[in-house]
Amino acid sequence: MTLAYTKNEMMALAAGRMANNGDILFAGTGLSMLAAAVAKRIHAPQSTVFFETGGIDPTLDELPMAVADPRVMSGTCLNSGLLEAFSILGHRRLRTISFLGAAQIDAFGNINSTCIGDYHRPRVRFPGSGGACDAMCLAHAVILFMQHDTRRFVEKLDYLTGPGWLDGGQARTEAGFRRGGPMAVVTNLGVMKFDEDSKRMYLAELYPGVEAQQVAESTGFEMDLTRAQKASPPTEEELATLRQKVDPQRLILGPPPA
Amino acid sequence: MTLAYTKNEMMALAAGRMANNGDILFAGTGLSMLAAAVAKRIHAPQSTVFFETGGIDPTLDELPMAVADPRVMSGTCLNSGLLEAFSILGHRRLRTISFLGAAQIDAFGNINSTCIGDYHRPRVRFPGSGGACDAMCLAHAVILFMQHDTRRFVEKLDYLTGPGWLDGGQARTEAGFRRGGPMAVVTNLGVMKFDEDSKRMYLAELYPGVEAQQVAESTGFEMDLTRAQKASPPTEEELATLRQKVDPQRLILGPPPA
Amino acid sequence: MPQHNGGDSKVMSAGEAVGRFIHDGDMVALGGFTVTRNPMTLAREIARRGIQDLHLVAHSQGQALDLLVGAGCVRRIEIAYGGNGRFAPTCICFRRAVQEGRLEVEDYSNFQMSLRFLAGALNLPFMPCRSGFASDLLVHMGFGPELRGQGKIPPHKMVVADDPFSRQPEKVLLLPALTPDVALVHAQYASADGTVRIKGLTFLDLEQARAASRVIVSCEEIVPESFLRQDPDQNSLPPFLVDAVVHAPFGAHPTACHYFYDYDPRHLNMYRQEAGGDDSFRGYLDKWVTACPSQEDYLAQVGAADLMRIRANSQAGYAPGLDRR
Amino acid sequence: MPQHNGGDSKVMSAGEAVGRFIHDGDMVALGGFTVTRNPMTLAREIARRGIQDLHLVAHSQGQALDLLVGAGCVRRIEIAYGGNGRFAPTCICFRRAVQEGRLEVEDYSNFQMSLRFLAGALNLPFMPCRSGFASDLLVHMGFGPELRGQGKIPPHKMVVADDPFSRQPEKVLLLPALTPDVALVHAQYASADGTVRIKGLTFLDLEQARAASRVIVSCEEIVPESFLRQDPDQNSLPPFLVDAVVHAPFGAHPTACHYFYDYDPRHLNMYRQEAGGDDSFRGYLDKWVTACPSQEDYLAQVGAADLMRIRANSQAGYAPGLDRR
Repeated sequence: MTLAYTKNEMMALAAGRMANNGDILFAGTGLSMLAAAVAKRIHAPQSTVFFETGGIDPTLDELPMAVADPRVMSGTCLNSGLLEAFSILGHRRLRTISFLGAAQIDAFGNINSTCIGDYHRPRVRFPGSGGACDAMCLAHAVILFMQHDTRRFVEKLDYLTGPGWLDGGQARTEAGFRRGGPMAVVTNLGVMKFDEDSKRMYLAELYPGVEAQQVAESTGFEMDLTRAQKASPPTEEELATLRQKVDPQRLILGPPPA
Repeated sequence: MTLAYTKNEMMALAAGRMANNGDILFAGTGLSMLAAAVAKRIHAPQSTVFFETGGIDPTLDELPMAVADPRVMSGTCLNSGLLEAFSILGHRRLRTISFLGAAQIDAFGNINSTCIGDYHRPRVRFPGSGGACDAMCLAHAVILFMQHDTRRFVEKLDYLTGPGWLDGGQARTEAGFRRGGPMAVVTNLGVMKFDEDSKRMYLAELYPGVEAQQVAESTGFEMDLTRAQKASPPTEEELATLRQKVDPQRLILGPPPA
Repeated sequence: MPQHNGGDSKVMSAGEAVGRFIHDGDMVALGGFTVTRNPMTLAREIARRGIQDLHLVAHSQGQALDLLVGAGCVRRIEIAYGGNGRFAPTCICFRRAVQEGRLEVEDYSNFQMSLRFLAGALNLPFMPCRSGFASDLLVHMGFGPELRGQGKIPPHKMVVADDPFSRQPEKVLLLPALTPDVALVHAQYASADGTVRIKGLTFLDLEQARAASRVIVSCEEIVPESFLRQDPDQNSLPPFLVDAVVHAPFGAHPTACHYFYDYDPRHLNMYRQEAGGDDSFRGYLDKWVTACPSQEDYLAQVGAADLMRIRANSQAGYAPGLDRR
Repeated sequence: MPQHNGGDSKVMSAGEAVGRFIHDGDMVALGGFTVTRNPMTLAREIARRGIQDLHLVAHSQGQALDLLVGAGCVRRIEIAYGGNGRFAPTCICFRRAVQEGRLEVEDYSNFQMSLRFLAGALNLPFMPCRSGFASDLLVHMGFGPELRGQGKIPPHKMVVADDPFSRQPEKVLLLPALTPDVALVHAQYASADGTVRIKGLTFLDLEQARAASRVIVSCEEIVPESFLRQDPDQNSLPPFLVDAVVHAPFGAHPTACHYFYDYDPRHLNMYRQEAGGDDSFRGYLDKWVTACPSQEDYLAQVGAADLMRIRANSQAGYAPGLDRR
């Protein structure tokens, strides 16, 4: 028997599975929050979830709706501030994994969360970097969330808010970055990763019921589809945890499966 | 009838009298502590005494014997740390007056609290700058404490720990300092100040019973004695406060008057 | 025991505080972060008085920023993030103003803005940073060359320099310090002399206050100095950095104030609707700003039922089970 | 509720902590400040194990520094102040070692050292500073040119640079970051997972810990994590930055630990005498270090009467009326 689940549920779980037990998880707003919370509750119980606002390892009895939500200050091991949070993000002794959303992404995982159109008179203005540029520069690795369509997966960004693999290959190292870079892009269709040498995005996992061709059609640049594997569907335990413990009000999960 | 008092008592009071009500008083160890505490209790009740360790405005029910004494953490308005303390010391909106001791001083109020002899193999090693260099650079003004003798009042410092008026005249401004500098040197003989133009030290006040000639003989450089006035002796109230409230154990005051 | 900072009380009304300490054209640092501890009573007072041409500086700001932009008080912003969590992924009035070219914005990252305030707080001219290389934050200036070096606008947005301490050639970004004219802070507790205690996350409020020339603190409770001095480890700002203490219960509403109340999802959802158009937003301002000259008027407008609904549970610090859809 | 940092307990003996995490030649940051919260149990353990060639870094340090220097564990120091308040205006063994050329010292100011640790904590390569111009701190290097750029010794003590954001030509000092191998902290409370709470002044302990590669915390009490999480605003370090938690009641003796005990004037006066000569200091080490393999042995040597004499009053945090002459 197959379990019914939504794309958002699949996305949160696909991302959460990538956390190693013991990682220090840096969570943004929205799906990022779900992914970190579900990782902590299932895959990586000894991980620590923290927020750029300075809340470290809250109980997450209720799901925060922003990184400054009082729910990130409750039952924590430490309530600090932004400077402490960013010192953790980039700390050489910590494996910090950042979960982030973005408005646009290119083939090398560079992201835009600032604007569409001209910077001074944009067609659409987004909130801006927040901690996104910092996570892309300083974290051990970044897992990105995107809705998969050609307006978002673009050949050229309107604004480069956070540096990924830049022009690919050794470009990131040559630009002076000591570590980090995007490790995966989790979308409503599947999971993309980056080629070890060229650093170009390729399709790594397809969700059950999705065809590789859909990914190609939803992507505004050339994507290698040849390495795609089938993603495991959510398990009963994963769904139960996500629905009953992490987001029972479905504040971020959105409507339940039909 | 004349009150008996000691040199240490006169020094603490002479320095404390220079604080304006409302000043932010930065106190070091020893006589500095007495001067700030007595100013707060008599001359400048609305002043705030703080310490480089981060303790701000303690009750001073008992006299601290070091700037990290738990007595600087008790009943404060805020217990912070060194970074907060130094941000207060140099804050453009605050009139911070620093009370400091030193091992050597020259005619322009530059001080040494590091060593006598060669820096790498000194004849005498002192504790080092601590916050002295910072106070001389950043505070609104500095009041210095010295024992008056020719080994301490020298033509040339063995090591310049904290910059005073440098070579005098405009030298301090030209070196890039935006404010500050020593306003007075309080010794066991009297109070020295600095000429407004030349910035050279002169004798401003002589304690009762001290002759100007003693100052000349105890100073290793040429000192202008012509402007010396008589210092007012301690009042009954000042002595009572100092002895009964500030340092009843005479931990820093030392032996009582004979 | 000697008198503590004896001094006169700094308690005054929001009107007096804003009138005395905020002027047209000032650079104003907004405390709080998206949905928490926004200085809303103070922001509404600024809007009500029609203060103009403000230059706002913040890291991530939501509600106070958006209200001030919507009310036409703001000319320029230096910011990392203008959003309000799930209630407004991008701030509504902010977005419209930028898209219509009515607002000059200079973008930084949150860490960069944090370091800039820290530099101001420590009286340092700039801070080095390793975050921002190869990004457009480094490339696109929000303020034109004619403004560079004028007033509080630094001559460069950021500067690429060599790290003199690295063994291999290595670059570092230098970020200019921020020294706002005024910092606005909403705290849980303050005493009349200006001692401040913030509970929960402090964000960057303390660095912003220490960097500013003047500081206005609104607070849930005015408490005796002696209460705050019972545990000074928990206090946040010394009195001599604070110019005005404004008693403003629910002074962060509709954003949250840890241990006192949660954010108000109904108000924030309603705000999203009203802020969507110029006309409807004028209606919002009429009702919630103009028609409420005092915080008491404003709370009466919110109504007891909504205030009770968001009241924080003492253990959790927020309102467990609150309908936040 | 999910498990917190579940992980294994980090509680271990001082011997195990020092043995595992401190090696000959390490750069060690000492927490505390002159007469307060020196990590004395850990320092004695280092001395007992005869660890060599340490490179100490601190702002103002007293007792722990002097013991380690006297015991011959230290080769180099970067420091602003080596003193112990009125008990030793200059640290005794430190002074003798410097005067006899047995110690390499590089002098900074307290603000400079603070900024260097802050830079390390924030992962920044250096910090600018306006304190130190025209002083010999800028002129005299403590470490020779052959050491510059070797290991953790920066290629320059400090560098004078132009401030690119100033309108008039203006200079600024750049100070190299400190990233110690190990930071030693003595705290009032820690839980087995490594959450730490310091009461009273924190000095620069938190920046030192955040700058270090490894952190050893000794504490007065090991308390349940749940106790510390009841008020996380008061906590000081998150568990993932802490490698070892050592239970050491009176672990700062003879220095003070706020709310637990005062400094011990008798011991500090006795120390001043004993530290004055090589022979007498050897006697001190025999009695207080070698003969006391555990903290229990050490406290037995101090004796119940002296421990009771310095016990802190709960309101004041120190021992009111203690004879401190």
